[in-house]
Amino acid sequence: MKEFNVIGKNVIKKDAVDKVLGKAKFAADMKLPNMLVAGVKRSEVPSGKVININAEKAKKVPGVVSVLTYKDIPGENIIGIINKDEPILVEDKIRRIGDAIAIVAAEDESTLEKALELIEVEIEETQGVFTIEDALKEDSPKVHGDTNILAEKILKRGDVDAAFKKCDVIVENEYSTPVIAHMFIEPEATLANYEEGIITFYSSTQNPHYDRGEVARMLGITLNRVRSVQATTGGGFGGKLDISTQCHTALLAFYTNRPIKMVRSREESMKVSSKRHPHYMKFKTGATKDGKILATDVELLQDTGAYGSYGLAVITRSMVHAQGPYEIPNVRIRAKMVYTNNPMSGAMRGFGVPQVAIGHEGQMDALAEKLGIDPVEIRTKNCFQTGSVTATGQKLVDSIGIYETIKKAADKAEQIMDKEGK
Amino acid sequence: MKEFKYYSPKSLNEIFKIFEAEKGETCLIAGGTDVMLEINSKKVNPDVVINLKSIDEINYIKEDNEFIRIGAGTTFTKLSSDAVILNSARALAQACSKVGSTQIRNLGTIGGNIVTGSACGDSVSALVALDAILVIQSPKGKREITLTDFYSPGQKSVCDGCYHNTPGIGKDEVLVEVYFKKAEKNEFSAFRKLGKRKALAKSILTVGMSIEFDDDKKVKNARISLGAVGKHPYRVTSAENIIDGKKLSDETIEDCLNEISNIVIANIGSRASCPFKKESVKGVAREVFASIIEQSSL
Amino acid sequence: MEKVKISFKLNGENVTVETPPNKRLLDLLREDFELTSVKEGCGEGECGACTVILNNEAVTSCTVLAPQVDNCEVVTVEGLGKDGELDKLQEKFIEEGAVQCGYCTPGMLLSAKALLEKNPHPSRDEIKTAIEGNLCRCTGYKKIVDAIEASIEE
Amino acid sequence: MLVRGKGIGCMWYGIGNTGLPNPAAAFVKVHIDGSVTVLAGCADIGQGSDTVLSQIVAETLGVTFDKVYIKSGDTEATPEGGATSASRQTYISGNACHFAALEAKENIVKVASEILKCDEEEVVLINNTAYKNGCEDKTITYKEIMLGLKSRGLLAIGKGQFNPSASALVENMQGIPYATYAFATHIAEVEVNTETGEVTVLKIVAAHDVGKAINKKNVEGQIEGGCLMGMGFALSEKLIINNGHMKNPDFNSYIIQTAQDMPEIYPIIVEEESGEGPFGAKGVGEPALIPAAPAIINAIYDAIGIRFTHLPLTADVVLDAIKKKEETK
Repeated sequence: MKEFNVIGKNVIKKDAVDKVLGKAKFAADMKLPNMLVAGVKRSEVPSGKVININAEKAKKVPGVVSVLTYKDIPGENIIGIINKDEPILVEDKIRRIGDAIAIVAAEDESTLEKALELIEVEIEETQGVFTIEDALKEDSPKVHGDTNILAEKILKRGDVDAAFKKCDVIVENEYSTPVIAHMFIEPEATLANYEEGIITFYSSTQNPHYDRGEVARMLGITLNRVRSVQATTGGGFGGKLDISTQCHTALLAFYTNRPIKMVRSREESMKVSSKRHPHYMKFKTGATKDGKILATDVELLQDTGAYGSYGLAVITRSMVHAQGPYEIPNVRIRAKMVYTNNPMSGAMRGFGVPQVAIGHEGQMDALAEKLGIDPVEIRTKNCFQTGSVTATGQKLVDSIGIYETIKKAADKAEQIMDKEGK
Repeated sequence: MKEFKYYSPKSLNEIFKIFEAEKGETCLIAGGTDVMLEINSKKVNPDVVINLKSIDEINYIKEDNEFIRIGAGTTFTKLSSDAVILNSARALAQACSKVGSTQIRNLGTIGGNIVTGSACGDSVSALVALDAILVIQSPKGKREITLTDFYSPGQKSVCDGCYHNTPGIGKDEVLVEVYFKKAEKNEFSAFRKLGKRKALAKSILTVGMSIEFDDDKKVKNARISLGAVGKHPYRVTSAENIIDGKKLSDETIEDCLNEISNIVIANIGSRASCPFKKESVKGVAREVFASIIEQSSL
Repeated sequence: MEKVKISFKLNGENVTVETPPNKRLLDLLREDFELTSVKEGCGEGECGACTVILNNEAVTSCTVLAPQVDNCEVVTVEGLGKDGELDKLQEKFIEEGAVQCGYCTPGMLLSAKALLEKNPHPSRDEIKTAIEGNLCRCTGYKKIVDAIEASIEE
Repeated sequence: MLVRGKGIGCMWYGIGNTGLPNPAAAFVKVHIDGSVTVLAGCADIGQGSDTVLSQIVAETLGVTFDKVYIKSGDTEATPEGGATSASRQTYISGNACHFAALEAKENIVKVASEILKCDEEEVVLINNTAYKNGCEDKTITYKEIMLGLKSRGLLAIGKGQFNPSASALVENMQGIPYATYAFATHIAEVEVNTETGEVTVLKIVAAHDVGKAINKKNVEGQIEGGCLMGMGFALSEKLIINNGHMKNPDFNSYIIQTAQDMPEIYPIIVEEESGEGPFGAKGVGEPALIPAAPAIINAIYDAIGIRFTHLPLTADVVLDAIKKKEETK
């Protein structure tokens, strides 16, 4: 093997010294002279129509510098990493608890708190949809446009129906996984400043370049007038890929000409940031009596909540990975992703793959049991190798280490785990 | 957080003077691990906050011939590592060692756990099994009340100033001490908590036990308490009666566990958590029995 | 609101400050003393990011009222290490790869420090207990426990 | 009763976006004193991309790690890095940095070959020095080379960009969704308390094919963190949503793992190098999480003979299933 000097070596992490000294600046740690603090007035109902927003009382509170609504957005009031469907500030339709209705900048936290309480929002609550089943009903209320289906796809290779007839054993199971939160320890925050025609903001983010684009479109200015800087970021796991505090702080800085800092509380962070898509899954998998898998047929139902976020990436990735790391000649994966008035689902570590892995690995063990063979053996027998073809028709040519990982893990487990088992 | 006036008295006498002088809503703060959250979230909006941390006279663990006496301001950390408590009130040491996390135990006090009246106050469940008595002081003097009576529904709520409406403590009163009998020679106690994880866990249920054996290894005196299966921790006397005067055979324990389970059903039968708690309580209590038997055979 | 004048020892120095009584120790340290190593993760004493050492014990500074530290001693990460040298714990956190996002790191270090001051030779279980109130979502804790173990003086 | 069981979970994971272009870019500048600045759009969220990208540049240029300064995630200074997602940054931004360093290296090698009086192919750059292959005792310093560049009016700068060779998924989703895949297997050992339903994870062996581990500690850190997140997914984590209302938006009632819940974790790094990755590297961030939960679920089956299919497996769910199984016996 080639010898390296730096690669493969445990060098000192670039950021570690500042972090152990407590010197690393997260966005909430930053401060600029004359800075204001900002917050968001949010919807407390999951579905409704905004009749009126009255901010007069809030504006009169001494120390309140700016209260803005959708009317104040100079450019486009719509964001989204893949499909753009989320308003920066709601115009009329409320789609979830936590939808942003108005933003406030004030001299200090207690004034801000007071002002947010004093903003009067008249909302006509409407019937929402909260389950995939309801969302798919023809007469259900629609979260966006005239259908609640964000995407419906099919992945097909071979002929599963014919293949199942040749199988000696077939296992069928339903699986589900719940809504999961990222729980990064640092809540989202941004510090924004507007100076000499350039809007600059420092954020807790996983994608500063995307943030720049959304802020530029919101303000109707060109990209070279927006500077997006990633502050030290306290974890993400996918939860800091969407716009959080960036647009709201930038808009307030744009209007007030003063530095603006917005830091989410834990509760606000949890309610508003994206979540792992809950999945409802049906798996049917068949094998010959010597343990070779011939076919798998999978149905996925996924709830993306009020907005698309990374939903379109999740549906595709989950489908592509639903067969597991196994060579299966006949595969059919069908998936539907729907909008509901639940919290927004988006990117979270694995984009749908942790969910489908619950299915394909449950199936492997169920098959092994039915066939009377060892769970390790059924995996080594079916796992990808060089030259295997996946369900999308891709021939795998290099770096196929699944067999190695199974062998090495099994060997180690043999050494260290209780031989008795129970 | 609401604006309020702050006092940090050095003695109980000073507190009583503040009580007299201040007419608004008053809130006592010791460890702050509960009350700070309530104030922050505006569930409690005091006009006056009185710090108890600086009052040394309520921070002690003492033993005399008959009793162990604990100042209300004693932290969980102290209680879980104190030799006296470990030796003759193991249930309490175990309970205190399972409260929240290290940081919370360093701040939180036993008095706070009692007066917040939470259903799942871990130390309270152990104290109920130890038959603890509270000493409550006011300018008029001291009074005593058993912990069980303190929480009993018959107690009139006289507290509209303090933050949880714990029955049994008055507006001008301060909980100053909790005490209980020292363990007899053949008396052993144990505690076990069921939580959703191994630390930072709110109790799903707790079982505290204190059992005294006679020379024939028969149960002479038994006290069993349950926590988080009702409004406050409580004794389960009908289950205690089952083992009273008997050796702790597998069958006797089994009968006792079934009775405990029935009590859980009687108390929280309508709640969604009942099917789980009525079963798991048996497993938890069985472990507590095992711990006591182990201690007694040493 | 009537301010309260308090004096306490902060990272080895005597300090006096006037504070509104309804301020949390967390905010006092971050705002009045600009010690931004003290992080807020939840504000409920549940995550441990705001841990400081108060009178030799690790506590969550979000559940302490600022005036409660009058006459006390408070240590933050800024008070670790001497004369520009890193504390052994800090060194080992770096070496062992115990730092990822870094948001829990100051609190973790202080919980570990408080432990080692009391108990210079803790077991692995005692280390876990010391940091049980410090949530970390990145590392899985293993390298943190390894680092604390490695910092134990021979 | 406490009963133990073992279970296995496997996974595969495509690196980068699915069937879509997702390029990243970087700039590298070698300064006159032999220090290096890297500008990369890639956001380091704690996983350590700044470190890994610096290692790639240092190795490529033959300088020591400490010579490399990296500025990342600032749109005014750094080119696009794309999202820190899809376990893509080591692979994609890593390649971008590698290519930028290679371009910056061109003039360095040219000048070094002139000073060393050898062919460019013979120049070895290592540890801030250069020598002619085979003549390790006759080294020149990086500084000398850089002065050589200066006197010749040359600069050592490079730009790099990389987009993985994937293709769009067309009819029936056929195509090449990813250029490369990471693979992993976890084996978990659990202990189930059959009277309370509590599940304790005792050990997890986690073998990951990451291509080439640019930084082993970082890779292990990802694996260990993934194991605990996977435990949460299997055993405790669930946001309760009732008609759109979130019932547990806090650390108190949304249960993630603490240090006390940590099992013994045995990370195993498997290096099946990828042809396209920088020094053969693929990715590990998301793969670290994926097999843990299935391994735990299968271990619970091994222990108590109950196959769970709906997560999470909190004590009440497990105990309920045990009781139902006992009843049907």
